[in-house]
Amino acid sequence: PGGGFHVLAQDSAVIRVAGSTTVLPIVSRAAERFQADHPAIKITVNAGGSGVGVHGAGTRRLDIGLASREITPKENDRYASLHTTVIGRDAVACVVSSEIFRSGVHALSRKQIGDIYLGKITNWRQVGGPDRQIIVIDKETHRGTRHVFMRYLFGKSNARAPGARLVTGSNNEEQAKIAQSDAAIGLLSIAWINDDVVGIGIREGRRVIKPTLENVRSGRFPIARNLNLVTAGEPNDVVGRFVDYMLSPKGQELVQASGYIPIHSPQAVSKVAGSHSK
Amino acid sequence: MTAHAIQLERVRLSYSGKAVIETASCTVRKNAVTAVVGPSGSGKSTLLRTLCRMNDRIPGFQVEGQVQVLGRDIYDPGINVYDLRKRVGMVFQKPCVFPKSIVENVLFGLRFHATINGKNFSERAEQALRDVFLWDEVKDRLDDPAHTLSQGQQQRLAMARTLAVDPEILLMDEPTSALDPKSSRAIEDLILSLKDKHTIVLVTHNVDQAERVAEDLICVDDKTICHKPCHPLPGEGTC
Amino acid sequence: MTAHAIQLERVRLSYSGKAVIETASCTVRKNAVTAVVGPSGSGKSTLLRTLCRMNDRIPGFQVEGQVQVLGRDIYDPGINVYDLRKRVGMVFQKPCVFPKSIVENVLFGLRFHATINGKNFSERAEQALRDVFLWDEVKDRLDDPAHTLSQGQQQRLAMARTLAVDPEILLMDEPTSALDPKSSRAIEDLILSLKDKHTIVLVTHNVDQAERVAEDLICVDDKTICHKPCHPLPGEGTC
Amino acid sequence: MNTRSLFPERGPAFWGTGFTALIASGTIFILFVSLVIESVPVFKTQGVSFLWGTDWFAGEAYGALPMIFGSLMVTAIAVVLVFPFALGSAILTSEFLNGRLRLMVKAAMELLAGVPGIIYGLMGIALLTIWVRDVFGLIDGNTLFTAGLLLAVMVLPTVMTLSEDALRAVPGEFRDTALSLGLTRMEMVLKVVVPQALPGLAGAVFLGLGRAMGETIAVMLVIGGIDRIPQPWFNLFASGQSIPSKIGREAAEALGFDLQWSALIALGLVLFVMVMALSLAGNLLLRRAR
Amino acid sequence: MNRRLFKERTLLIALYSLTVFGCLVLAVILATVITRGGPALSGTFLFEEARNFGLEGGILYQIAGTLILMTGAALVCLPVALGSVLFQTEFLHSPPLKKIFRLLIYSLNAVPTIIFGLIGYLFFGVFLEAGVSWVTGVLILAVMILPTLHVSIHEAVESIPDHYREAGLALGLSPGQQMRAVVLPQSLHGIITGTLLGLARAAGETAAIMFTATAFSGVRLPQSWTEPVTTLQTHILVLAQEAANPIALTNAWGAGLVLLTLVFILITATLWIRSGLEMEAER
Ligand SMILES: Nc1ncnc2c1ncn2[C@@H]1O[C@H](COP(=O)(O)OP(=O)(O)OP(=O)(O)O)[C@@H](O)[C@H]1O
Ligand SMILES: Nc1ncnc2c1ncn2[C@@H]1O[C@H](COP(=O)(O)OP(=O)(O)OP(=O)(O)O)[C@@H](O)[C@H]1O
Ligand SMILES: [Mg+2]
Ligand SMILES: [Mg+2]
Repeated sequence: PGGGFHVLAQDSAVIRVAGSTTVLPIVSRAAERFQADHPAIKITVNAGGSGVGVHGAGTRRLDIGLASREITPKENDRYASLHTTVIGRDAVACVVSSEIFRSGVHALSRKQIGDIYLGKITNWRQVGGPDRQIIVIDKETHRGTRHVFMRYLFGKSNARAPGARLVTGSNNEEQAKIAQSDAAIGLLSIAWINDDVVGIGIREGRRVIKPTLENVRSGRFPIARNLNLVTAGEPNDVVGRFVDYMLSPKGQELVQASGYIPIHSPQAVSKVAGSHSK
Repeated sequence: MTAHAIQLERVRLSYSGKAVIETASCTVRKNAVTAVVGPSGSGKSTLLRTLCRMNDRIPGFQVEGQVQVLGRDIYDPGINVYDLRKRVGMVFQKPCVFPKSIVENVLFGLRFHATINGKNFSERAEQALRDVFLWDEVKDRLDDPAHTLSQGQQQRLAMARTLAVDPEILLMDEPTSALDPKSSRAIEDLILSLKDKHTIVLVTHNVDQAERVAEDLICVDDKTICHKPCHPLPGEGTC
Repeated sequence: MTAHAIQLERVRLSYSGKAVIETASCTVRKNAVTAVVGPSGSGKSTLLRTLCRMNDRIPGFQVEGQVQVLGRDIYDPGINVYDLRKRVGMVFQKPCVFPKSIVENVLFGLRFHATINGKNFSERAEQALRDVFLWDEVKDRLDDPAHTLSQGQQQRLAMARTLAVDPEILLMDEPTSALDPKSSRAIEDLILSLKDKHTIVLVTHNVDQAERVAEDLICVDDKTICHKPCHPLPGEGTC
Repeated sequence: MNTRSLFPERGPAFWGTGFTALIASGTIFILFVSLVIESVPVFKTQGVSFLWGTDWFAGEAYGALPMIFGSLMVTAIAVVLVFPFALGSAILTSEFLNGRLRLMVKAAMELLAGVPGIIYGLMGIALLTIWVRDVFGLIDGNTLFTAGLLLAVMVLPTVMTLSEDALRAVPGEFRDTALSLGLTRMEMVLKVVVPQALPGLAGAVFLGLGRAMGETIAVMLVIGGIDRIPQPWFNLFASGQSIPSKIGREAAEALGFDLQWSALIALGLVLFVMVMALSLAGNLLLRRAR
Repeated sequence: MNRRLFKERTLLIALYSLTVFGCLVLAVILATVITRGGPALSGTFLFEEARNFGLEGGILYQIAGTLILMTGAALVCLPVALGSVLFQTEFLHSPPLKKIFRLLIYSLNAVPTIIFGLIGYLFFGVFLEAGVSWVTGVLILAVMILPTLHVSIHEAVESIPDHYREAGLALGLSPGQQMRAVVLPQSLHGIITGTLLGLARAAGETAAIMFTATAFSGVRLPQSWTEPVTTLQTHILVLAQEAANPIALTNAWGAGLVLLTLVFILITATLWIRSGLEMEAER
């Protein structure tokens, strides 16, 4: 479809970007820097969600879509020409309220987390914590964070979680609700982990894998995903230049500064991890 | 002193500082009918409402001087105004019936005052309706909504409602101005029949009517109040 | 035929089917003053408003029969009603001035009709105010708000506003009922001074006034209209 | 006669204003038509079970009942909470306060009415959920009750102002008559003024209800967001979902595509029908009050 | 008798406490927004562009965007509302047509704001392919505030005393002249207050414009019809939802304080105009 008000990015200096809120802070900052270097180019960045990014790029209503999940087969069928560029990685940790962590729950197995989300385990006592009801926090079904998390737990990105008590949308909402509670469990991008909202390890046999940047970079931490820029076809012209900028050391620095894992590391990882434990 | 039901001394009534009546004095005899006459806008209604403190609600209204009713200064802070209004009933020019049944309208005020039982209530209602000569007209439809009555009947119903509370003084503001001559006459007869037991003050524009029913005449004009001889010739006697 | 300014033939005026005037006929002479009298509620205002189609806006109002004004049937679909109202001016019982200055009020209608320039406007305003004997009273305060004028002055201002448009027929609904005797007389004089140039129809409750100013008398009563001899004795002559 | 009585005068003013009126009614018409057309697919695939289904999972099933239930529940809670406050302050303002104080209360209410929903939302997350949790000893404060409470605060000014208007519309004669019979002021208000104003008061509440039902952002942030009917159904302190909150959460994702979009629009249609029924009832009552 | 007086007094105290509580809500809101957002306020905050995901800079273009959408909506809506009110009161005499028209407006008033966003996106964004742009936002908000404006203007026009209208008619004014000379001047206060209230309502709306008219960053003043703007409402929402840093949250409250101030100015102006006119009417 086309015509009407549609303006191609190639013949104007406006790049329209929207989509996943996880990728939004990175791209919003990068766009600022990029525009400072290229005053003639204008980049508008908006939220919306991964779906908005994919559909927007597919219908060419957007020049770049942001997606924190993979493109589904259905979407690939509908828009034949979708092209993705990975600009960074994000790990999704299972997080708990700090009270729970302090009471000794430092790690859970995949089975345990799964049972909690299925509603089979309902009290922290059952996994070695205090005698307190578990407040299970789920995410909106279309969130990329949830897709990877559920794929890890149940092998299916759109698995149900009948044990959930609350459903949140954005990372902040989730973070705030876990921090306000003293018995909550949830799933969160590791960029949002702090003292009130603690990421717990995943127990695999006798091994515990903590949600640290090293573990994510090395591929040991099992729940991770790519942060994608989606374009209709190969990015070229101005759009291509911006995508290249994202992949350049300057762009990757911003990925890291926003709390995510760069594809091409500009700095030592340990320093990054340190900069994010407040 | 107590031979007078009402005694005004150097009274000034004003709305937001603008005087309607300046330093006026007068008295109303007990168990008599007193008519208040005067041109439109002279302050007759204001005067009447002052006597049962109905003007309390109006912002800016002010009373100065002494207003003695039934032997007490009613603007004294210690007075119980609700008790006063029970003893000094007022019937307004435009009959105002509540959207309830006829009998409930009659009993409306009574229910708040009396401590009598259910049977007595219906007796009191019947008595009040008989007093205003309405009983025969409505006895078969006591539970009909009151607004199905004619204007004249509504006016009498309003009186019955006030009489049921058994006030000592009855104030009436142009009780017949909305009525046809026949109904007017019925109300005049009613007033005459009530004067043995009650002190009655009525405002009227109709000089003939004043002559027919009133023993005393109070004339309100030009910001003053004065007594006039009873049964004056029409048009005679300037205040 | 055209000697009459207004000619009604078998006219019936009704609100929602209820007739106010049934099959009435009458005529009004040119350049004369005609008074319309009749009891309250008989339809005088209705009749007057019919003559400049002011009742068009009232839902349910209906005119049957022929209403000829200035030689044309004004209820003909082809008529330009705005032009008609310009030629047949009406002044209402209650003076209605707009919240503007005095001079703007006078020019209110004129501004929309005339194609004259600014200087002429003020001349026309002066002339209209002189016509109603208001010029001397207001010439120093032409830019004051009109509502600072007294009732009588406002009434004359409303007339000046209508006269400024220079209508051929002037309809006035009880122009003096809200006024004191002195202002009334001023307006009566005004009417007499206008009758050379205009046809005037005025409603009045005051029989003396009708006698003083009117040459013809139209009496509206009991759903009919009839002419009465000029200068009848008060109370005489049943329709 | 006929055409003349419909549009008697046809000048430029007629055509100008007629054109704008056409734009206005055309816009409204388009709005409703697209609302209906866009929701057809979901009714086609799911039938009326859309209304009765209790399971909503994007891409799999669309059952609106939890959202409908949540909307009704939250609105009911809001009304029960708002009624005493709105009525109380309306009675005080119209019957007992003098000019100046009255103006101040009214001004406060008008200001309150203008506070943007997003600010209520911020306050909801920062204060209300924690407060509700601690006061009622819950394990979590994101509940239907919290949303109802927040809505009550949001519609308080609307309901209060309209109630006050309804009370003041009762003619003074009724008050005079009641007082002259020796009633106290409070007896007069409760026995005469309030019964007289009852249709108006009900109308005020109904209009407030309509506002409450449509609120999106503030509710979305405190209701818990789970598409489930609480167990047992009258458990106010459970999380839930309202229609606007559901639309607000999924609209961006569904934007114009698939059955999910149609299902969201259909939710909107259901919400509109509910609000319309309420405000029609409210207007009817208000008009009867006059 | 004493019991009755006691009851009266108790109830009165209860009423006072209910009312005070209601007004306290306003105080709590003000206090919260001021204490949380106050620290963010400064000259740079009001006059600089937002940078670094709301952490640095200010909210200049957010304020500008909110103002653009508000005034745009008012400018689009006012003529339509005014025109349709005038058509309804001056020309539409047939009772059934009148009734239908009123029903339409009332039903528009009952549409929850989120639906404006959905249908607005569908119509302007998809059907007209206008995409996410400030024009779309202006049009959506204009439709949204149409009933507010229509109802208050209608009330003002209906309450013009009949004698003013008749005085105009009797001078032979045509409907157009009548509107200019009598109807508009006499209902001016209703037109102004209605518009201000509509503006306040538009300023408070978030859901409907979030994905149809605004972008989060990278926009300043729109240079063409198809560009988005950024607004206070959506800025607050995105920061509140996505900002990991507490400073950004303080900035969100700061933006909330500015938005609240903007709305309060509008409402105070409305109250002021209304009370001024009431005083004039009493004279
Ligand atoms: N609430 C009020 N505020 C200010 N002035 C008032 C108020 N009520 C009445 N007045 C003024 O007080 C004066 C006396 O009014 P009042 O109603 O007592 O006259 P009245 O003698 O009963 O006249 P009428 O025979 O027409 O009923 C009038 O000039 C009136 O305008
Ligand atoms: N808009 C209307 N709708 C229905 N009936 C009306 C309307 N206007 C007037 N009437 C009725 O028509 C009759 C004549 O009214 P009109 O105003 O013409 O009387 P009038 O002679 O001018 O009386 P007055 O001397 O009191 O002004 C009255 O019975 C009145 O009730
Ligand atoms: Mg009186
Ligand atoms: Mg008349």
